[in-house]
Formats: sequence, C-alpha cells, structure tokens
Amino acid sequence: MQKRQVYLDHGATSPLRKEALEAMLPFLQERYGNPSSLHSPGRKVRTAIERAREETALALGAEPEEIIFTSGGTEANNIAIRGAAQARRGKGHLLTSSVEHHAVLDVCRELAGEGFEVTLLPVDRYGLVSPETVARALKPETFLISVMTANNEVGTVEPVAEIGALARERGILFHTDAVQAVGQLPVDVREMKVDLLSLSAHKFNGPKGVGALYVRRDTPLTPLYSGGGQERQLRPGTENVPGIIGLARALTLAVEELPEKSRRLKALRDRLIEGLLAMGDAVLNGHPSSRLPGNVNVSFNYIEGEALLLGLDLEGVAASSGSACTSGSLEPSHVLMAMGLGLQLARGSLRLTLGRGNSDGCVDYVLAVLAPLVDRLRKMSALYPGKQS
Amino acid sequence: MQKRQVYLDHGATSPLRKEALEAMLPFLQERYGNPSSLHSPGRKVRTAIERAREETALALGAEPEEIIFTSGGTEANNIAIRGAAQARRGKGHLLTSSVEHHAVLDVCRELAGEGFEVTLLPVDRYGLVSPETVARALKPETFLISVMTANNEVGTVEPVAEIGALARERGILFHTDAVQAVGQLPVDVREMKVDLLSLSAHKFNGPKGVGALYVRRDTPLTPLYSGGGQERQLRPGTENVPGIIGLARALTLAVEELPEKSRRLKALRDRLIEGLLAMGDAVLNGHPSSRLPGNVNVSFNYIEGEALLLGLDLEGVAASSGSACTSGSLEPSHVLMAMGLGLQLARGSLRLTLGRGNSDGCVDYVLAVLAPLVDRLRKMSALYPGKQS
Amino acid sequence: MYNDKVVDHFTNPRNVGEMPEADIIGEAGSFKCGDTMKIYLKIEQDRITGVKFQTFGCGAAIASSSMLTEMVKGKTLEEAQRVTNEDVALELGGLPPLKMHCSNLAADALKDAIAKYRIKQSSSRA
Amino acid sequence: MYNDKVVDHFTNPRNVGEMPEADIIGEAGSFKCGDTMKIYLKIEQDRITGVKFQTFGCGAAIASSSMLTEMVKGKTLEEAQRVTNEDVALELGGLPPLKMHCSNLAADALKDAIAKYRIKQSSSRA
Ligand SMILES: Cc1ncc(COP(=O)(O)O)c(C=O)c1O
Ligand SMILES: Cc1ncc(COP(=O)(O)O)c(C=O)c1O
Repeated sequence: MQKRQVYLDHGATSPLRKEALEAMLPFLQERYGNPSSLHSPGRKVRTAIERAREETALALGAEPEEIIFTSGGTEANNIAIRGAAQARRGKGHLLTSSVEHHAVLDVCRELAGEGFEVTLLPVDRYGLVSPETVARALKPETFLISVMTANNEVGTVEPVAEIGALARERGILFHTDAVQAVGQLPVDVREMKVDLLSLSAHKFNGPKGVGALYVRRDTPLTPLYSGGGQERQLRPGTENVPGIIGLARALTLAVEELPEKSRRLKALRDRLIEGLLAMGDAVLNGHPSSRLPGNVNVSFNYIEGEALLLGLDLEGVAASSGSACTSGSLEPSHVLMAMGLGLQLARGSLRLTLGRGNSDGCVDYVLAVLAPLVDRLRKMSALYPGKQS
Repeated sequence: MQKRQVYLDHGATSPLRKEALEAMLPFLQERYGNPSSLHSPGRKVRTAIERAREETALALGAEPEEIIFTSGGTEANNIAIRGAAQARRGKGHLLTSSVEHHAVLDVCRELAGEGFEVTLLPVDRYGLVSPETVARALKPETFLISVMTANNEVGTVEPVAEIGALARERGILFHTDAVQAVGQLPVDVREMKVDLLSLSAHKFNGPKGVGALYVRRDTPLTPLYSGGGQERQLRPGTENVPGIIGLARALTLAVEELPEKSRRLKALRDRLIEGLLAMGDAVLNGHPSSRLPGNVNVSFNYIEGEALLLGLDLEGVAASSGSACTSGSLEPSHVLMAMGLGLQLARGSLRLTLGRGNSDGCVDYVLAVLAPLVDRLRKMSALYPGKQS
Repeated sequence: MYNDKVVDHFTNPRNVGEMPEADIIGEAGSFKCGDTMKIYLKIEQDRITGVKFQTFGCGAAIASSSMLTEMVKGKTLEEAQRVTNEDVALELGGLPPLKMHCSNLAADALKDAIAKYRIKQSSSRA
Repeated sequence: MYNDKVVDHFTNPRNVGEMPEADIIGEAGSFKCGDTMKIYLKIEQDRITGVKFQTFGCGAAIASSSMLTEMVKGKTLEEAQRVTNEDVALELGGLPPLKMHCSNLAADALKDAIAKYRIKQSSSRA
C-alpha cells in the first residue's frame, strides 16, 4: 500500500479554500488602506468590510449590525461571556455545560473565582445536555446560559433551539459556541433563539486568526478591550481586513454547499465508524445520530490514544485524541470524563474529523493502516487480556 | 499636472511588503496545520511559529520566550496595562502621558473608574514627556509607567530610555507603546529598559490583524482571556499563523533596512516640511528634531483639516488630520490639545506620513496640489483676514 | 464618505466669497467644534437677490454652505427662513450621520442674517 | 515532537511481548495518568539474560520501555538497578519536557521486578 497524506483533523483546523484566498489577495496587496481612514483607499476597504459583514449576517440569519469580527473563536467566547457578566450590575448566576471548550469553561471558572455563581451542567453518556436539566438549574438570579452548538471532541449536537427557547421565555441571555457547528450544520440565530453566538473562520476553510460574534440587538455587553471605536467598540483595533474578507467568503460558500457536503461527510463518517468498530473492543464516543457530519470519535480498549495518533502520523494520517498525553496534562479529556468514560477508554480515544478534501479513498486508507496498528499496540499492551474468541 | 495616487498615510497603515506576503503564502495554502496538533502537519507549523518568535525577539534584542503574538497593537496595549494592573493585589498608582494612543489612554481611564489612581502626565509644546515630570509624579504605590516610544500624530520621539532607567531603578514596571516606532527607529528592549513593549505588524509593512507584546522575563501579568494555553496563556486561541509569519519577516527586513530607510525618509520629510511651511500661516506640530523619520504634521491657519484631507483625496493623495471632523467627534485631537494648540490650529492639522514607497516625486506632487488647495480654502474661510502683505 | 453632489459642492462651491455691497451679514459658529460661517445677503423687497458665503469647516460644512446659498437665492425671506438643515442635507443627496450637525451651520447663519435684517428694518422704520 | 530514535523504538519496539518462562515479572503504573508496564526478566546468576515488556501508554512510554529493555539486557541486577529514567531518556536522545514523566514507568517497573526477585531469592534461601 502506497503511503499517502490524509488529513483527518478538520476539527482542529481546516485548509483555507482557494476562493477565500483569492478574495483575500487584493487586501494583502493593493487594497491596503485602513478602513478607518477617510481617504478613498481607506473608504474602499471600509466598503469591503461592511459587505463582508452583510454576507456574514446573511449566512447566519442575522442583521449586519449584529455581527462583530474578532480574532477567533476564543476571543468571541471571552467577549460574549465575560462581556455579559461585566455588563451586569453586581454578580449573578450563570450556567454552562461540563463539555464546553476551554475558552468557555475557563472564563466561567474565573468568573466563579470573582464571585459569580456558576453551575456546570452534567451531560448524559452521549455528551447531551438536556433542556430539562437546564430548566431545573435555573435560579432567579440566572442571567446567562452558555451551551455549545456542537461538541468539538465527540461531535454531539446539543439541543440549542430548545435551550434558547427556554432562555428567551425567561429573559435570560443565551450564548452558544458554534465554532464547530458553523459550516457543518444549518445555523440560524433566530431559530436558535440565541443572543450571542461565536464562530471561528479556520474551522470552515477560512483563514486562521479571525472569527465573529453575533450579538443580538440590545444585548448588554461590556467591551473587554479599550481603544479605537472599531466593531462598535466591542473589538477595537485595526481590523484584520484580509481575514474578515476571507471569513465572509468561506462562510458564504460553506452555507451554500452545506446540504451536499453534509450528505457526503455523513456517508464517509458512517463507513469510517463501522470500520473502526469492526476492529473489536472499540466504542463510539458521542451521540450516534445527533452528531456532526464530519466527526468520528472512537475509543480502543487497551490502547493509549497518543500512541495511536503517533502510529497514524507515521503513516501520513493526521488525527487527534482525547488522551491526556496529547495535551501534556495528566488528565484525559474533560469531555470524555464528563460523559462517564473510564480512565482507560478515555485515554484510548481517537478523533477523526472529516472535511472538504476527504474522499472514500481516505477512509479506506485509514482503516487499512489502523487495523495492524491497533493489533500491534494491543499485543504490546500491558492491559490486553489476549484475543477473546 | 497628471493625477497620481500618492499614499502618505503610513502612520495609519502601510502596504504589506512582497517578501512578507511570500513568506505567508505557504501558510495560507498547504501548511495549514494547527500548531497545537501533535501530528506532523501541526508540528511543522509549530516549528515555523517558534522560528518567527526567535526572529521577532532578535529584532528587538529580546529572548524568544519574552515575545507573545497578539492580534495587533490595541490588544498588546490592553494586555500589557490591564494585565499588569490585574496582576497586582489591590489597586495602586499608574502613570501615562496625555498624548498616548486611545488604546492606552482609554484602558487607563477605565482602570481609574475601577479604583486605580491614574496620573496623566502633561507634555510640552512639542509633545515631549520629560523624565523629570515622570519622576515628580511617582508615588510609593506607583506600579506602572506607560509612555509611548513615538507619537502617532505628531511623530515626537519620547525619551523612553531615560524613563525606563528611572522606572527600573525604583522597581516600577515600564510599558511603552512602540507601535509607531518599530521599523522607523532602532528599538532595543534592553537599552530602553522596558518590561513591556507593544508593536503592530501593519505599521511596518507587515499584515493587519497581528502584533506582538514583549514581556520581560518574570513580569507579573494576568491574562485577559481564557482558553487554550497558547502564547503562554497570555493570548489563548488558535494562532494567526500566516500573520505571525508575515510579522516576523516584515520586522526582520525593516530592522535590516532601517539605517538606509531612515536617512531617506528624513530627507523627504524635511523637504516636505519646508515646502508646507513656505505656504505661509502654517506651523509644524511636534518636535523639530526628536521626530519619526516619516512624520510630517503641519497646521494651516484658517483652514479646517478635514477639508484639506478631502481636497487632497480628490487629487489622489491619502493623508490624515487631527481635525475633530475626521473622527466624527466634536473634539479635535487630544494630542494637539495637550500640546497647547488653539482649537483652530488643532482643527487645521494635516498629517502626512511617509513610507517605503514614497519618493521625491511624491513630495513634489503633494506640494503642487496642496498650494492651490490651501489658497482656495483660505479664500473661502470665514476666519481668513485676507493676505497679509 | 461623501456622495458626488457633496463633493461637487465642496470642490466647486457656489456663491463663495465676500460681498462688500451686502445688505446684511449673518454669522454662525459651532461653539463646540469651531466651525464658522458668514453669509452675505443682498435683499430687495424681502427677496434674496444676492448671496455669498465664507466658511471655516469640514467638507460637509462647506458643501452645506454652498447648497444653502443655491437654495435660497431668489426666495423671499419668509420662504428662505423655512429652509432647515435637513432640507439642505436632503438636497445634497444625504450626509453621513456623523456629519449632519455640520449642516446646521448654514441654516443657522441664514436665520441669523434674516433676524438681523428684520431688526435693522424695524429700527430704520421706527 | 519525538526524535527519530524515539520514533524507531515506538515503531519497532525491542523485546516486546510476554515471556512465559520469566523468573520474575515487575509492574509499574502511573496512578495519575494510567500508564501501565509489565517487565519480564530471565535471570541467571544475578544477571539479566532475557527481558520482555508490555506497555499501555503513549509513544514516550512505549519507546522508554523498549529502550530500557535494551539497556539492561546482559547487565547484573546491581548494574541494572542503577539505570534511571534520565538515563533512558538520554539514551533515546531526549524526550519532550512534558513527556519526561512517561519515562519513569520503565525504570519503576524494572526496580519492582528486581525487588520482587530479591524477596523471592531470600525467601527461597531461607
Ligand atoms: C468548540 C470550540 N470553541 C472554541 C474554539 C476556539 O477557537 P479559536 O482557536 O479559533 O480561538 C474551538 C477550536 O479550537 C472549538 O472547537
Ligand atoms: C501609537 C499606536 N498605538 C496603538 C495603535 C493600535 O494598533 P492596532 O490598530 O494595530 O491595534 C496604533 C495604531 O493605530 C498606534 O499608532
């Protein structure tokens, strides 16, 4: 079998698509004006940014004034959560799920340290947050709920529209980290009834270092940075012009291609899952059906995830793992632990995330290189009881 | 005279240089891995980022571990000042100058609102902060001094090394906003005795949306954002990889070319100043000699700056002004007012900032189109007493 | 920023300059932003037969001044007085929101001129 | 991340597998991160004449296990006992700082085996 390069880590980041790069190039070359400048080179760039804002809004079912561009998903999450907390007079109660990305979880943890009350919602074995659990956790002083649209590790798609509806009814702000969802699922801010929604361009074949935050009209938000008045003062500083242009282009195309892409990825995903589970002593992590089209997450018993990852890397396959050893920390993925996986299974998780460039051939290749690797690692594992027959 | 396009607003932003774009392109194309990923596409990008960090450090006389990449100058200033303030137990006293960029001034103003004591240092008529004034303003509870390396409006170069020396002696943190200085002046963090230094790539022919903060070893700094552990947790989030690569390349080249560029710009600058002052009833703003090589700032009596700017724009010249009307606010530039200019002169200021692409021809052209414009605007001015003879 | 019509009135302002033979001179200034305008009127039988202006101000202020002078030329004082800054902005095809206040200048100077003229008339009649 | 030597020991680990005829089996596990190793020793006259291992752990843990077995093969128990995790990491040409703790596993399992062997010896002699 010939060695190939197969990128199966689109959940970490995805290649910038040609159309987005092409849209960016003029702004990396002759259209270099500062959008805040009054002269015509500046005004032309301002026009382009405002057009990008309209495109972004359109793709999300929002109004242009409701979009602010950020330097990525992490910044969008920080501005949303800390900004909403600081806009409150006094402290209050917020709730989030135990499977959020660190850029949400750590902000909440810090707010807790500052005197806010924070509830970490439990999830079921599939990583699902139930709207009933949310409802039960509410208090009179709850001002914010933050639950991600789809989980980055296990791909579970959360019932955000239901949570949004219950938040809206009670006048509680609702933020969703849609970084993994945008470009893979239909995302409509009105249907989801969100007040704040974060996205990051590099997850949908846009450029790295740029994201956006949807801020519903009249949502109280205190800016975290001071400076120029850019992005309605919520994100001051000279705009990342090429990044913003690239984001809008990539997003528009991703939304256009969504139905077709989703169908295609789901087919690949399901075939991949089937092949992995067929290797035996393996379990699927995350929800079997309420799941991102491109996400595969499987735990192999008796094997450590980083070893799998390294083995795959040597065969040209880029993957990711919830193993503690991949992050240099001692604890394995908080997501897998919150879902109730044992330490060993949590350490044996392998995440394969599919994207635009992947084909049936990629799936075949991964399965072909993974089978002997799993076999080899099992045979050398101190935990392996031997082939069950 | 043939109409040309002459860009004289390098203080606002500068064109991305070809070499920087070329260095970025692989990272906008095939080298798309996430530097935090363990697989080889990710590790290759990590290596490139760490090389960029070394180059950046080298250009500033710093160590690689002392550089954190940010999304621009505004973010670097916010992290430096607010981060240093929040790292303190309890409040304290900080001082800054009254001619700082908004990204410094507004952070200090907000800290004042939160209970910190803030001293705004006055400047002389040239915009200079004197080290003696700094020394006099110090208090036992002073923990931070922030004075910019060079002013963005009037180009005055501040005595940062002296201020740094007196801060270091007393164990007070010293931050300098070097956004305008880097690439125009020699900047060496050890000689300047700074603990924190901000820069922004788009001011020295690098890309927009990326900057850096020098953080001297052991400087206490509380991160403003939470999330992944990137940039030593001081700036979490997936890195703007192409931006960082472009920043390092542009910075390295800018430092290499500095002596030659500085000599060239100074000659252009001085000829331009001379030509402008020759139009009569005009004064130079900023220091006559302690001045950025590329900065020209002149106030024309009886004329409003935005009108000048608009007139120049119609002739293809991109310029900037400290006029209130250019910013949509009612107050003219806080810098010019702090220097003691009258309202009318402050409103009549014109900033022309030279850069790599400018030549003698540009200077000739601007002078040629400006003379009749000044004349025309004066003649229609309600304030003009008529030609003095 | 500015539309073509505004730019045209800025670049080629109509009725610009002093008018030594003016019957009355109106003035307005924005205390806050420092804009200043003088309007010179020639008036015959309560009708504006001649108008000139001088303005210190931004592009919007200059264009508004120019447009207002065009709008009121030939009008009776009664009619002219009813011209508002919104009318001027509208006639210019719109001004950026942040610049709307600059168009006050011209309407204010005109009102000042008319008021002064009326006082002058009534005192000369008295 | 890992150098070529580490990768080689991960990809082609030496002395991997069970050893039914082992004189003693040592074990070590990291309570915190869950890594686990078994080391099988064949010992003749206080000298290691045969060694095998099984490891559940990351790349660094596997490579360290493999390297350690190579390093101690043929050594006396006395000599083998002096091998530290730093020695193993050094012999591997270095490990990433965050991965140094993974190399403890192998040295710990070996020490466990030797200790058990000594106890077994002294009890059989007694
Ligand atoms: C769910 C989720 N939220 C937030 C982020 C952070 O986005 P970024 O790295 O662009 O700041 C990521 C990606 O890393 C993510 O998967
Ligand atoms: C002195 C100074 N500081 C800070 C900034 C802000 O930099 P940026 O716009 O890259 O955030 C600028 C430029 O606008 C500046 O001139």
